[in-house]
Amino acid sequence: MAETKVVLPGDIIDTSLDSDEEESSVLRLGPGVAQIDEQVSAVAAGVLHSDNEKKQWWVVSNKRRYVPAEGEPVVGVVVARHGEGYRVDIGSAQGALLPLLAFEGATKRNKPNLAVGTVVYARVAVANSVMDPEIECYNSHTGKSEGYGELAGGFMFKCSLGLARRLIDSKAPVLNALGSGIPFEVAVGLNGRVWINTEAPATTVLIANAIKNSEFLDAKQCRQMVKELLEKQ
Amino acid sequence: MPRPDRRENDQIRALHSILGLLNRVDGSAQFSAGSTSVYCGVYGPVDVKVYDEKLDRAVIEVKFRPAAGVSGTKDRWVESAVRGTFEREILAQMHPRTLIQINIQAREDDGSADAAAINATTMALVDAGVPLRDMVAAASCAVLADGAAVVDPTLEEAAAAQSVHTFAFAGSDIGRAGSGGASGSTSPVYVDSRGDFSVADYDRCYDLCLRSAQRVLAFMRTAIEGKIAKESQISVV
Amino acid sequence: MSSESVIVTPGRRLGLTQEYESGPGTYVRNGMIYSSILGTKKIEQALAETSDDSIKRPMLFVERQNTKFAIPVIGSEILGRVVRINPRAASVAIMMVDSAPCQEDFQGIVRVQDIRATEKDLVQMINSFRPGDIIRAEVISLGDQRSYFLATTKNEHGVVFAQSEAGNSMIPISWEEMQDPKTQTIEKRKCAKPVT
Amino acid sequence: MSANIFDRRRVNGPPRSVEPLYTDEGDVKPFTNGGRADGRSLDQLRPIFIKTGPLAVQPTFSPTAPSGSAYYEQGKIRISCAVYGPRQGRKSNPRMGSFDCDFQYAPFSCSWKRRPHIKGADEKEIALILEQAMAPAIRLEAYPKACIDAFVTVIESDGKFATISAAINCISAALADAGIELYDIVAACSMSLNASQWVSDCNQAEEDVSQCSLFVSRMPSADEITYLLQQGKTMPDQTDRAVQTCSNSCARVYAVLSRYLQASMEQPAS
Amino acid sequence: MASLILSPAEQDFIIRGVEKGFRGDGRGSLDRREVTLRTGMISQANGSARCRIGSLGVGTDILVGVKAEVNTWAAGEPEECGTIVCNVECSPSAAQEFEGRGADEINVELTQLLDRIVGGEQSGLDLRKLCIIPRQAYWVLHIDALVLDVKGGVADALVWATRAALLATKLPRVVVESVTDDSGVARAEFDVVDDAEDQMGLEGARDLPLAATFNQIGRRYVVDASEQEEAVTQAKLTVAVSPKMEICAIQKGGMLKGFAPSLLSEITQTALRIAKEEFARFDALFAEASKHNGELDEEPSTGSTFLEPF
Amino acid sequence: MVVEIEPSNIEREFLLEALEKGIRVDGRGIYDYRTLKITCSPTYGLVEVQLGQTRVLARVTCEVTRPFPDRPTEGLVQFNADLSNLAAPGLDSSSGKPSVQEVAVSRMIERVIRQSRAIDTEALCILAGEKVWSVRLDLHFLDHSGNLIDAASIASIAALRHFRRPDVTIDGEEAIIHDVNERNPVPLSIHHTPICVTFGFFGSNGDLMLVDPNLLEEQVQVSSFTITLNSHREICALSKAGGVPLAPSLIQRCTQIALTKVDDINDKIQEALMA
Amino acid sequence: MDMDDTSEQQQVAFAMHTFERIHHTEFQRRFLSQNTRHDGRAFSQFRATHVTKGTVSTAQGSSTVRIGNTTVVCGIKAEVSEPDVKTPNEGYLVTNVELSPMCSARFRPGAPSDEAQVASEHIHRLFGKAVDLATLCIESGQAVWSLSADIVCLKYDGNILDTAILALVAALEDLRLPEAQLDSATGVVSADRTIARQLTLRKRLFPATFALVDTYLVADADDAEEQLATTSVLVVLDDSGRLANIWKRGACPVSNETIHQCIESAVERAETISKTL
Repeated sequence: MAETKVVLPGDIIDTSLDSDEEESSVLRLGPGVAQIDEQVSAVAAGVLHSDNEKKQWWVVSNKRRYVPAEGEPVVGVVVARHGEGYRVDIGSAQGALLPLLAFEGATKRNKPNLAVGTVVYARVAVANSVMDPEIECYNSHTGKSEGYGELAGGFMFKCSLGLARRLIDSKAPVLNALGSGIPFEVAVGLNGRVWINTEAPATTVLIANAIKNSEFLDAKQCRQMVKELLEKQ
Repeated sequence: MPRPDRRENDQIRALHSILGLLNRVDGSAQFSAGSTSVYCGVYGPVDVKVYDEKLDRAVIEVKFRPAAGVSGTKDRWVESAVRGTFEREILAQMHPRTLIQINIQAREDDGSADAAAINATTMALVDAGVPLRDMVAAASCAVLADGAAVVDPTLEEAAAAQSVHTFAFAGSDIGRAGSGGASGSTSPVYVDSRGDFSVADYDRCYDLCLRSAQRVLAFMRTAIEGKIAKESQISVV
Repeated sequence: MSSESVIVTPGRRLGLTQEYESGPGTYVRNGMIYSSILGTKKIEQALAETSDDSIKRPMLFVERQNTKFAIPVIGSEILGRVVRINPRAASVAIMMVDSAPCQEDFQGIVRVQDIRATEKDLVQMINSFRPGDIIRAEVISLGDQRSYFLATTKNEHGVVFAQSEAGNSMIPISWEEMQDPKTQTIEKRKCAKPVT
Repeated sequence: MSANIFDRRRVNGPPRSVEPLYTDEGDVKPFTNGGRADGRSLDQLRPIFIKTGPLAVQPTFSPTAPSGSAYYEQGKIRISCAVYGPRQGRKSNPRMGSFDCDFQYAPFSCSWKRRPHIKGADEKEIALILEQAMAPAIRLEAYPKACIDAFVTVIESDGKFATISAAINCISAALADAGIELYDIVAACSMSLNASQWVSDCNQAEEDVSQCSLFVSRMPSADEITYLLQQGKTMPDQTDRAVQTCSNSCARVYAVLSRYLQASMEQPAS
Repeated sequence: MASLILSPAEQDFIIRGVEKGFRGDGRGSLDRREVTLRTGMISQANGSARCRIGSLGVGTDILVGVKAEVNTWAAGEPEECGTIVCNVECSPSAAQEFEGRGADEINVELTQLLDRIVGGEQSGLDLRKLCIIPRQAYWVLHIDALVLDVKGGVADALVWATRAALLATKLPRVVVESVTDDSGVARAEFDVVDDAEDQMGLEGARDLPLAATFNQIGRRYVVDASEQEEAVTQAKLTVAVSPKMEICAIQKGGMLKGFAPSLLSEITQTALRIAKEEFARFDALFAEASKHNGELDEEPSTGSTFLEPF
Repeated sequence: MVVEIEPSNIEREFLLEALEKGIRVDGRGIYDYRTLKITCSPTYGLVEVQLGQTRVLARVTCEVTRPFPDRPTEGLVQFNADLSNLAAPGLDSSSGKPSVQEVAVSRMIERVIRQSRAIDTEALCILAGEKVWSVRLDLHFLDHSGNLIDAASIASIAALRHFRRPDVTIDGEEAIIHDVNERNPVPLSIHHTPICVTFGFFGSNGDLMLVDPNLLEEQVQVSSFTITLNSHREICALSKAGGVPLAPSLIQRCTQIALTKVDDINDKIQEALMA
Repeated sequence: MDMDDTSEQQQVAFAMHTFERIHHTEFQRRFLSQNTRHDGRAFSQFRATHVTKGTVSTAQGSSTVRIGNTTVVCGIKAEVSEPDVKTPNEGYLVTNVELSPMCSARFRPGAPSDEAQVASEHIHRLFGKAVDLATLCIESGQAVWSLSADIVCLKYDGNILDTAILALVAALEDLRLPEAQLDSATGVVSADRTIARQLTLRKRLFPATFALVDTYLVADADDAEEQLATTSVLVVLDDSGRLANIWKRGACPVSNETIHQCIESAVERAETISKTL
């Protein structure tokens, strides 16, 4: 599938397809790729991914600042309460709106009451360029919480968006390695915030540091690092 | 007449850079040419004051702090130079109603600091993942009293020079120019030539700076690719 | 219609209220009509056939030469650009009042409940206005400290000019929708009945 | 040596600077046996020159240009005024509009030391005086919630009281040019008391040696005095006389103003 | 600066009242409210006074201190006389809108007004007497006024308080002698006698003016308007009159209207007419205040001692 | 407008819960200082200090000026500590008034260096009443991850000691200032080297104490306390800006700990200067 | 209702002044696309330029310059101060540009806008070389002239740099420095205006600014055009025809040919101004 190539902003991307079908068919340009005066070129530095069948191109790059995208899970902090909902900081440019009714089983009469400073796990419901983003703590179709909602106890820390993206996929080496050693709860927000909870603060600190350290490590190194940490304990 | 630091006239000082060295900003870089050194940290896209919000694009703000002394009009001047240079290269329309803030701190100014500021900004913007149409590389050049043109002048050289010239070019443009540096086909993003000079002097410095910019760009490229490679070990397991 | 034409300056005595109606560009102080602007004194004879004799008196007014810069008042129709929207309201930069230009933009807002006359609770801001749209609206109150309150409930009020995501100016195809003639894409808007 | 304040938003000069001691300043007597040094008669005003709309943008409309403007000369006094609005105001009053005035001397506009950029108390007070002198003439009730701003810059001053009155005349012209609804045109004139003689429209040298200066601003149509300021000692009857003479001078200024404004209409500003 | 907002009905009531010659507190149109004067409560100052117009809590209350300093002459400054520097500040506690920068405008207005009245020769003070050695040293009088409460008629209270403070001001005696330095050049030198007993008052302080402010309300005008009356004032005129019945300064105030010339001269006439009893009243109060003057000095100048006489 | 947001409740609660058990969120021990890295650049008086992720750049420069008339034989020492948005969101003060932190930090450093007379200003005099050296210390805060004050004081002292000014010879009324190339420049004469050590206090009555608080700890702490000691183990300044009251016994314990820390730090500075 | 007529038609239905007000930038673009400018100038044409010297008698040197509607007054006050220790024989030339809210609604009251600061700074740098500061020395190490040149903009309609630079050149040429000497005893500098000397400029500077609006290169853009222009090129020549400054700012790259083109028309412009000066 995807062959990897590092691109920098301004690099022209060759979108000519190996398969000799009509060029007119519309190209799908993912993040980090854009059409700039008649040419497709990279607009971010990272690894170029492409899928010729789907005619897709995108660049995987690491960032610190979150830009909301619909459906993505995020960890946010309640910063204010308005009449119609909560204002939640999810690390994006504008604070996100969390409607009072966007919780499992919430009704006009019985709404959840979150204090300022509360941490919530939510998914981005609305993200467009003209209005502030909106998030919800339930699946609006099923009405079920599906794990979203207030995060009580535990500890939250920030990491790069790239790391968050890797953590969220179940094969994330560092989490696997840790999981095999210690039991712990984790909630990863694609906005570069990770929440973890264990029975002992010491373990929580250990896991937090392990995850932070894994930023530049590959699978093998991760396992090694975790092993050492656990031995230290 | 040899240069104080025994460089060739068309030789730039040793380049050095660190990417992502600051952890509170969204992207950062330190860029040094010899002892001239500049930090740049970028936030963005972040929330913008309603007052200067633009509905179709991100606002670009540049803050420059001098190496020593209180900031003044000369720093506003640098800020406007940098802002102008990146206004088109940053694809601001991709993040409307937001702010992209570029914070530059001069560490040491031993000549050609404007160019260093621009180069540091390019690297910080890339590090922050701010969408860029293209990279920008800058270089400067001075015509000395004896008429010799020297690139990347030190403070001492610049002070004694007849004229000092700073140019910035977009990466693709530099590529197009080829190693020959055929000035005709290129279009600088930023030009500041001051002093007492002739059109010939100008053209001479133009070509010298274009070539220096090529070296700078190549340097930045390797630096950035290095960092990505380091990160993406895992992203391609 | 205009009998004489004299150039007058503010404060110039023009006539008596017994003889004339005081028109635009004039004011009345104890029975006397004065000019309030620099301009040309005009007298407009009242239409003869009006039965009511109270308004028989001809109108004295002063015609200004330079353009008058308008300010919004309750009931006036404005043209403005949507600058910002949120689920509750859209902020509008008022540029024209009753087809006279404002010297600088005035701030107005259209609250979501003032967008349409019917099914107010179903109206969604995002489906009515987008930043950059030019809308025609009516001033319904002088509003709060900063903004005038506007409404687009009338048919002829709403979006009169809008660009699609692609950046082409769109054509209204119904009360709720506009279409990009080039890409054929359809976007939702509170359209104004075109005035011709 | 008076210190110059460092201003990080401006190009700064040396920390301290003074005017040199000018040796050529022989004691110039502004009044010599009853006569005036510049040969004017006691109640004679300096020649007045007005031009409205010098700041108008031709040929097309610009949202950043003033809605009205005027340039005014009286002897050496040179003043420029721009009127903005009606426009959105900071303090909005639903019943009536507000009128704000900003007054500044150009740094080089005074015969003595260069003025610092930062506004002085005198400039702030004069701005206040101008507001109070002009506001009675503006039909503010016609501009609910809106704000009208007048900006006055003195390019060259020659006598404080004379300059203030000149500023008032200049604003009047600018307001009329802006088409702002007015009750009347305000005309102002100053005079100073020297050796128990009232002297009209004194220049700096004359004011300096006078024991008392005052100025009057007046709306002729309603015969209203919109402002009166006296500084220095007089006998009561002297003040009355001064106000009388000033009012007459105001009438003369008024005539000049309205004559000019009418003319400006007949042949639109070129 | 009109802080308080009145309903149309209230405004109408006050205006009609004034036009019929009735005032809310039963005063005649030319009557001043009760005035309380106190002097010498600031021990560090060369002279100080506090004046309240109106009764405690509902009156305008101003504290004025006069501090004298010796300045060395610099080029460009007047060569043979001293100077007076005025500064008026409204305490944020005086009115709600004074908080933050809210008082800036009125501070400027009052400072300039005070400077206009007592800042120069017109004050009657003999500035030449404040010169110690020509082109070398002179006295600077810093007049600092603090407005503690604003309930109408600030300008008048300000001038009253200032006059009292300046009358109470004592300057230490200065001895000037001529010394010849080793190079044989004669120079004048001075030194300030530091002796509380050996002090002198200000030359010409008796000639200092008092001010009366006339507020035009409806078709009439009143002296010393109350807070409510100021809220409906269309225009006002402050007239400063010296004991010699000279007019020292006139300043118009108010945004809404102007004056008819006839009314103007009428007001100045009235100002002179009432000036006589104003001075009489002032002298009485001042004499009274001076009696207590001594006692206060022992007491610490705390807020309570401020209020004690009130 | 980039702005800093308050730490979330669970961060606060966890930090305290862990601290009760003697654990710190970054895995440090209670009395551990973060790793201190001091880098002197080839340029005189330019020193960068890294305290964990906190980063401060100190720059000393000097120029010849006129002395103040009332102090004809004393040189000038100027300070400028500016926090830019580089260090943390919303710190920039270039427009408007300086932030609270900025004032706090620059005041502290000024007190530590100037008030404690660390620099011999008399030695900066060239020609009495005519010419003196004006020494300027610029502090640039590059990265704010807690405890700026300690980092700043270390950077300042290191930079002042690292700095060299041009040599001067007086001949009669004339002062000759020798170019750095023709004559070796000379160091400043420094009386002593004050160093700050900061403690953070937690819990309702501040009985939980730790050294060198990081950002989160700073945001959560109920009180902080800074001790300034020099290499002669003398106390140059104590500063407890607000917060809950502390028991004197605590202060004494802090002093003991500080003494050991200061020794380490001075060694580190020494090393860096030697290198 | 019939929804046939397009918004295009509606747009046309707008009265001309409505269109101008609502789509101000569009309105301007229309002109350029038809190879003309809204004030009828050719692309390469500068606006009428008037220079008057000695307009302010309270300043030692002054001038008023109008380029089209843009009007500035420059006044130079000459004061005395101590020289900097590093340069005991050099005086000061301090240049500031004032863009007050009076000259355009674009500028707010209070501290100078960034635009004003940049203009002030650029001009300050430019003239540092144009004036021989040594000629401002009264007594070496003791007293020098400090010239504060304040350039006050009365009307802002674009191209402030050209206007300000011209005004400063004119004011400097108008400047008369009185004969001054220092009384070393009192430290007071006395001056005699009856014996005044003119300041000799190293070089007279002739500016020419060009703006890139979309793809059109226009000379001397006015306010409306500047709003569209993202890019400008300033070329400053001296009277010997040599260059003093080339300053290309703003977003769009400008081809080297274009810059040479600017230099050429700047040369022409210089000739015409040198006549008016």
